[in-house]
Amino acid sequence: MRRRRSRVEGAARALPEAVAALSRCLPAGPSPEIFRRAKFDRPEAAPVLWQLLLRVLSPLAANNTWTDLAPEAQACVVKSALGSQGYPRSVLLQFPDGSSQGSRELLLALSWLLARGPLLEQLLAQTRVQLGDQLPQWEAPTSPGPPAPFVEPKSPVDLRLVEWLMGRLRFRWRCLISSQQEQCILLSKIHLYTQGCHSQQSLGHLSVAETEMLRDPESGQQLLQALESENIRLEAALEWRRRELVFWQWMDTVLDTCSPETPAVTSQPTFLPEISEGGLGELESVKQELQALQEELREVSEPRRAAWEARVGGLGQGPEWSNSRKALQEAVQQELAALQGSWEQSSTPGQPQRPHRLVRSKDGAPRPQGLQAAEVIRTLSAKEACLKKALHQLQRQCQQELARLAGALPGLIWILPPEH
Amino acid sequence: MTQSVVVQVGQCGNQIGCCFWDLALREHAAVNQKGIYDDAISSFFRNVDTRAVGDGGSISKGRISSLKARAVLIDMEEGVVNEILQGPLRDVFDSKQLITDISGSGNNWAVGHKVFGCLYREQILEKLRKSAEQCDCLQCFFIIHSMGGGTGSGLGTFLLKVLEDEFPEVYRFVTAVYPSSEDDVITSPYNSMLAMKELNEHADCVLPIDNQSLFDIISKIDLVVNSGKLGSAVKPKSLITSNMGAVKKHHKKPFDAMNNIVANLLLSLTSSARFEGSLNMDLNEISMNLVPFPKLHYLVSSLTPLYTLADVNIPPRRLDQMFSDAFSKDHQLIQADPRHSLYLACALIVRGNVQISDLRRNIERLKPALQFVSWNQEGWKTSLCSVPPVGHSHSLLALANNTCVKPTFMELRERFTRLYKKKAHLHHYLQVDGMEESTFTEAVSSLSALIQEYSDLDATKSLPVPDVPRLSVAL
Amino acid sequence: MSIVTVQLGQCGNQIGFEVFDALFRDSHCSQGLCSKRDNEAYQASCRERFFREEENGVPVARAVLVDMEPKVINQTLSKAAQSGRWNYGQHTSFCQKQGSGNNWAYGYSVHGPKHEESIMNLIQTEVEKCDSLSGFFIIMSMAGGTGSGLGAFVTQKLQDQYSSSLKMNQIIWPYGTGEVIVQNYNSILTLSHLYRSSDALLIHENDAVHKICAKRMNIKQISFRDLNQVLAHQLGSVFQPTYSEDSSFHYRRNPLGDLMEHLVPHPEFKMLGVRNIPQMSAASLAYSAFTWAGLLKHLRQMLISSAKMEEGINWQVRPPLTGLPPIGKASAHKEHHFNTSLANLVVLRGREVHSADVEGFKDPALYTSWLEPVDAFSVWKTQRAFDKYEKSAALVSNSQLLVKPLDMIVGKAWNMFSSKAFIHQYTKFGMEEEDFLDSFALLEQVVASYGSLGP
Amino acid sequence: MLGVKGNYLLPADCAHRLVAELQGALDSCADRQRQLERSLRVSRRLLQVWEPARTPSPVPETKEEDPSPACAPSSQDLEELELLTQALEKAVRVRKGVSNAGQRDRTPTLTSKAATSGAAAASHPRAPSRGGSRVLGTRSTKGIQRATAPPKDYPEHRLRSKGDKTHVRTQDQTTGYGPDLRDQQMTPSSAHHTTELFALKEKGTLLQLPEDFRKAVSRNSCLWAQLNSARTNDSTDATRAAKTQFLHKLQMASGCSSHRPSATEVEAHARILRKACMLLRLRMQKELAIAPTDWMQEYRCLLTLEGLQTVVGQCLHRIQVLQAAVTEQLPGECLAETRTQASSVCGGEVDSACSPELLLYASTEELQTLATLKLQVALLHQQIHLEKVLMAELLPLINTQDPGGPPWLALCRAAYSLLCEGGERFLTVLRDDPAD
Repeated sequence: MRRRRSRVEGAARALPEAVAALSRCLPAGPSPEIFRRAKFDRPEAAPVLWQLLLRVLSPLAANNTWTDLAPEAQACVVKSALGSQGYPRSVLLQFPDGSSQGSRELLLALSWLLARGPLLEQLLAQTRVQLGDQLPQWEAPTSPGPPAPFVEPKSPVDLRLVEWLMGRLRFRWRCLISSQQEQCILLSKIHLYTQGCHSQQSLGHLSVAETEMLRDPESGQQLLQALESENIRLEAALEWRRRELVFWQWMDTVLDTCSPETPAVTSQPTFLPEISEGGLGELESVKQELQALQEELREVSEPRRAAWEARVGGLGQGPEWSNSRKALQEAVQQELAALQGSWEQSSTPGQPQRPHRLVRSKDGAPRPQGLQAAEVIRTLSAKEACLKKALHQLQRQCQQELARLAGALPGLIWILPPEH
Repeated sequence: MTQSVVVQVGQCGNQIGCCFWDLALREHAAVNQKGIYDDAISSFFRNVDTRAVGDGGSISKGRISSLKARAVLIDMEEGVVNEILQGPLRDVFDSKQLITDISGSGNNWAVGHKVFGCLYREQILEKLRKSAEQCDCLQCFFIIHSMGGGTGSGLGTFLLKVLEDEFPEVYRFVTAVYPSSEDDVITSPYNSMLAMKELNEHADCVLPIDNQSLFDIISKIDLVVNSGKLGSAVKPKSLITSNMGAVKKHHKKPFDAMNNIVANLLLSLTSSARFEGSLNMDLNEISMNLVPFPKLHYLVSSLTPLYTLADVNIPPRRLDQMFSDAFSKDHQLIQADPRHSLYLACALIVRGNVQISDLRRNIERLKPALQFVSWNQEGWKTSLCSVPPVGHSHSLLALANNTCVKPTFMELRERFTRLYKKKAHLHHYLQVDGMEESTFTEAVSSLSALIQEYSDLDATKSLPVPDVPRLSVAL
Repeated sequence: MSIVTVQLGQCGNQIGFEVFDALFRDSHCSQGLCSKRDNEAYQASCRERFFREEENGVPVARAVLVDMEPKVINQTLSKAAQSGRWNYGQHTSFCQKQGSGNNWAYGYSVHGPKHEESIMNLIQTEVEKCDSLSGFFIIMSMAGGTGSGLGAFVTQKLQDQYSSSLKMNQIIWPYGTGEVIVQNYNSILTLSHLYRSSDALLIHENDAVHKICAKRMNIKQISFRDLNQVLAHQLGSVFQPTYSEDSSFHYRRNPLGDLMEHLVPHPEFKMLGVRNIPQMSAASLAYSAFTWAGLLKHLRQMLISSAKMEEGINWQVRPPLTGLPPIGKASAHKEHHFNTSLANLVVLRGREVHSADVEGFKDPALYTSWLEPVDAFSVWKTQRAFDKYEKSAALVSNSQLLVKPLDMIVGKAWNMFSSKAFIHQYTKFGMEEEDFLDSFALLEQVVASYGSLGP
Repeated sequence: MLGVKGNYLLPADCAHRLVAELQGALDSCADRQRQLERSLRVSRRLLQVWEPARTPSPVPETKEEDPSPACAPSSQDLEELELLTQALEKAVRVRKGVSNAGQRDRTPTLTSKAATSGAAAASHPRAPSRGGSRVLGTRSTKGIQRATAPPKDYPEHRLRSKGDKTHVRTQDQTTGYGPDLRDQQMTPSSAHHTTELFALKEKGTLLQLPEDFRKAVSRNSCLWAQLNSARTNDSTDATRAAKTQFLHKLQMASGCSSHRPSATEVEAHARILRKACMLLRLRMQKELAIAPTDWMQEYRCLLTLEGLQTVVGQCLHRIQVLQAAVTEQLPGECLAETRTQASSVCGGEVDSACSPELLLYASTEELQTLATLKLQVALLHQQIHLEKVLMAELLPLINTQDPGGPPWLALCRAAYSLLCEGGERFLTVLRDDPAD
């Protein structure tokens, strides 16, 4: 009796429970009631959902000042982020910034994001409590981020100022390298001195966060708290997994309640995010590089092919011969396929894309499973060499261009700094 | 620390050398009170355990056992060398360092250069090599000889070529004593002329010394001392000419005092390389700073003060006097007046309690009165060695690359020409194997070329300093 | 972060000793006029930077001593040992028997390659003793052969081997007259090479320091030691700890990096001059009192009038008025030689440092037209007094201060070069006239570039 | 004194772009530097003497006689607290996210920390103003400690006790101003209680992680593992179908049947293709470096080069398709293939949720090399980017400027330095004066 009742209640409560699990898992997740109201497009649900979407779409920005943004600005960020991800519904994107309408559309957008990929896992991973030490994941930006509030300089800019700034940047690079080297020395010392302290056999020693936790009880408490709350979110995520089917079924009904959009509205590209100049420009520059590479390849392989044909022409065509040729062709095919695979996958072997915990391996001790630094160093060295070469190529190109211009002028002697 | 080997050739060379070793021993004894063999002593002396058999007795560290001079003594007569070996310095040398003959060169450069040169080449070389091997880092050969005689000028300059071939890295500093006009050797103009060509070509630096100048200096000192002008203030043995009497027989002779001046010159020259100071000067810095063109390597030297006063805390005026004297005609070791000629370069080697500000002050004070070549208007090389000469509180050695050396050469050429026109005594030379008339003419043109170089420089003296256009940067 | 000092040649070694001694004495001086805790932090920061701890408890200078002849090194080592306060490391010196003979080419082309391995090994050993290496001080003179030639060589090698570490050459600019006859050759060769391999050239002019000794320190008979002590004081006043930018609770970690980033980012402008104030003998100091306003007013005028010390400052020099056409004014400026700055750093130490007003240094008229004062001026402070001075200020300036001396040296060397005098001494060791020409060209460019900073 | 001025003034838009680019780069480096410095402070402090107890010395702190107004206690405290905050920045960030979820606290400062740390907060005697707290801390801490729930039994477990000697006293642990007050600048000599001090170097191996922490960690990794396995098997087919259906329906309902690649997708593609280009070039260089010794090798070499050519062709085709799709010249279907590929990329790092893998290093040097290389690569990317920007801005200027004049020369010299020498060195232009 009791069991049956619970089953009935369970069926009725399945949706709220699923939504509750989702809420617990999401940062600043709203109550299930908000979802329900959103289905009916109630305005009071909108602000919460705008905020939620903001956090979901730019989880890292949550730490910055973005949370302090005015509602209009929040909406703007959300819209542009959704747009750049290719969200198809334009209704949402057309809401005036800061309006409280469209909670249903917001719900749809959130669901779209959830359905599309492992959003929850990503969010969890991004905010995961880091207990171990890692290699810094810093990427020097290759484009100036959000346009900085740049004030027009009072006077016109002398090119020497550009040189000055460039020089400054070079010094900063070098300071970064020095600091990082120091960090490595200190890390390595901490690892060495705490050898054998870690309960986990494979790790062996403590990380900075763990050591700091021991040194300072207060930070230890914080860390523990953080871990515990992450565990709660993880549990929620798992529960969501178990229950989400009901949510999708419900979302179907939500979708049914809204009217289909008219094509007239959709096709105009204003809110389809403009494919950034950056992206297209980058594409174009890659294209040029590839074309150059193709040309080079053609130049080296054509004469080789000719020479090969000439040489092979006289050789017999026995079955052994053709078998070996076939074997070679297959081997090369496989190798190239592997090569292609290496860039299609987001992570290549030997190149840590996700955080790897740094572990100092003990001399002579059996090596625990993991990526070997030497392997990563090899990959990185190759990459570094390649980048250096690319840079030098660009510099040479400039040099030729300048030499061409300078050569045309009589009466001047250009004294270049000596070659390295 | 580097070492130097003194090669003393001929009567004059050996007499000067003898004075030098005597003074060097006294100097090091005064500085090195503890009797420990150190780097400074090692520059001129080996420390030898006399009990050890053979050559293996060199001791590089520890107490001084028995000091041996890093020297090679060469004379084609036995007289002077034998005297040394019987004198108080006998322990400083051993027979392995000596090369003597009994016949003498007969005041003939050709005999010394060609005959004995060939005859003793291997033997000399062997001794030189031996002395070089005993050095940690051999930096310089000091060759001392006269220009007028046969052995010194002939064999001495022959040696230069040998050293150049055998030890190309080692500097060759020649102390050459030029004959005075009343020289008693009739052939001295020939000898000097022939020797000059060798010095031109194979020496790194030549310190020309003129007997007449030395004599004048001695006379003047005697005059001052005897007239009692300095009164009781003169400290005994503080004269630069004082001597413990290494060669007793010549004690009263003026030569002795004269040789002492030359010996002091060498000690001062090397002082900054041997002892500590706030501004060191190694021997290789001398030619680097003072020889702007390879052949212009004749350095006119002057030593001051020639005496010192009992009062050790010299007031600045006294100190400044020392600097002034160094540029006066009377203190030069050759008959020359640098103040009225053109300086190519000048070095001031200061010893004793003198600071950089004293040096600066005096350079500023003296400079306006001196003429420098256009491309080296401020050409001073300075050094401060903290160890003064024995008995002095301070001293100064000035080395000048100055066109004032030219008259000495011109007079030499004149005396040579007078003799050569008459072909006097020429046959003594031409009968030696390898000697031809062209040897003489080549020597003359070598000297003339040198004189011409000085003349060319002299000619720029009165001209305004040319403003050489510099590289022009477009932006 | 630590700095490894490389002392080269007689001059470099003598100065190096005085610098370490000055740093150590100052940081252990009880007259710091600050709290015990602050003093300890100051000491710790100085230590990390310039000294390392040795087993027996005596701090060891992070230094490598290099000379081509043994006398000076022996003397320096024993002086440090006798001080009882600090010492040089056990195996940190390298010397040979025979010096470079004032010949740049000998130092650069003979001694350099021959002893590269030994010297670089010593340096590496010292570097490995730093948890964190900021960079190198290379102390050398320009006049001689070892400091200049070998110094240029070693700097080049440091650049190759430690490209990300910073290199600051402390250069002793010879007296205008009379140290070494070929000093102008050696100097242009040194400067042009360092311009390629070093990050900054901190220049000390012997003539200027000499005058300071005579006029400000009232020393009658000035010795090299006196000069070196003034120099060490200047260096100390810049590189002793100062508070970091964002807080006065931490001392600046990487002063070398901060300084360079502010003063020498442009490759054509690497010459730095130091001025400091007050400078006086201990005897006069007892009867003197200073105000920040007074000190800074003097320091500023020293800067704009190119004065080398606080005596004989030309108070007529004024910054050019902006907005006024230069005509008419130009002649007046020429007369007084207004010194245009590229960038300046002022270091203030002592009592009430927070009240010091540095607005005078933020006048745009002081700087070249293409840099704003906000980029071109920075200030470091600490309330900890330095070396007996209750209040003191130092100025590190990248300005036209050094153009004149540089122009002189280039001119004199060019003059000598046109007559080919002494060239044979250099070609002997594999240098060519082309090498001289390259050096001349580079330095003429530097002179021109600095010249074009002015209004 | 010099006739010509060596200046070149940039056109406004060019100046704007160059300065903005460089400023951006400078700022990002500065950010990174600050970040590094913070973690360095933490590490350095760990390696210094641990001062478990700081019972006040009978002598008044000299610090308090500090004449500096800047050393006012409150700001001093704030500074130290700030440090603490920074020390565990990441953890705090997460926690803040979580706590914000509950809309409980807003201020990311110590107060929020204290508020959320439950029992620990109550026992936290640190107050913003130090004068008062000191008295409190010194006299009555023990009482407070006992009165409130101590934060588990932490300190007891800090050091694995090896007899009483190494046992660290616990009561004073949270006294007054905590151990972190004296951070990196503390010198050992300044410490009062040498018996209670220890350095990581000596006793680091005796440290022990507290039990509850270990539990939380193991629970955490267990949950992550579950989450991962749940995803890889994926949820039930029904769920997947439901999701797909939802997406499809949404797309249909939006009235937009064709798919234009989004900006993110284009960027992702560009990134992949750039990487491809680099890898292909590397492969080609490797192949060209081989000197074939027999026909097999020769043939293999040839095949590889031709194969590479084909692959490059494919990449180029992909670019064309993308470009066309962006400008809507192609129907959406043609993009189907590229879409699937891209979604795996721009959909995020699928594997990122896995438990952290280990990266094993053997020595300090190896770690340094590794980190430096990593940084070097990042910096090279930045440098190449800047090089391209500079090329794009400066080269056209040089080509259009009237050659020979002072501005042109100034431009050329600066451009040479920036473009050909990375801004490190410069060239000299001499006048070839016929008068010489």
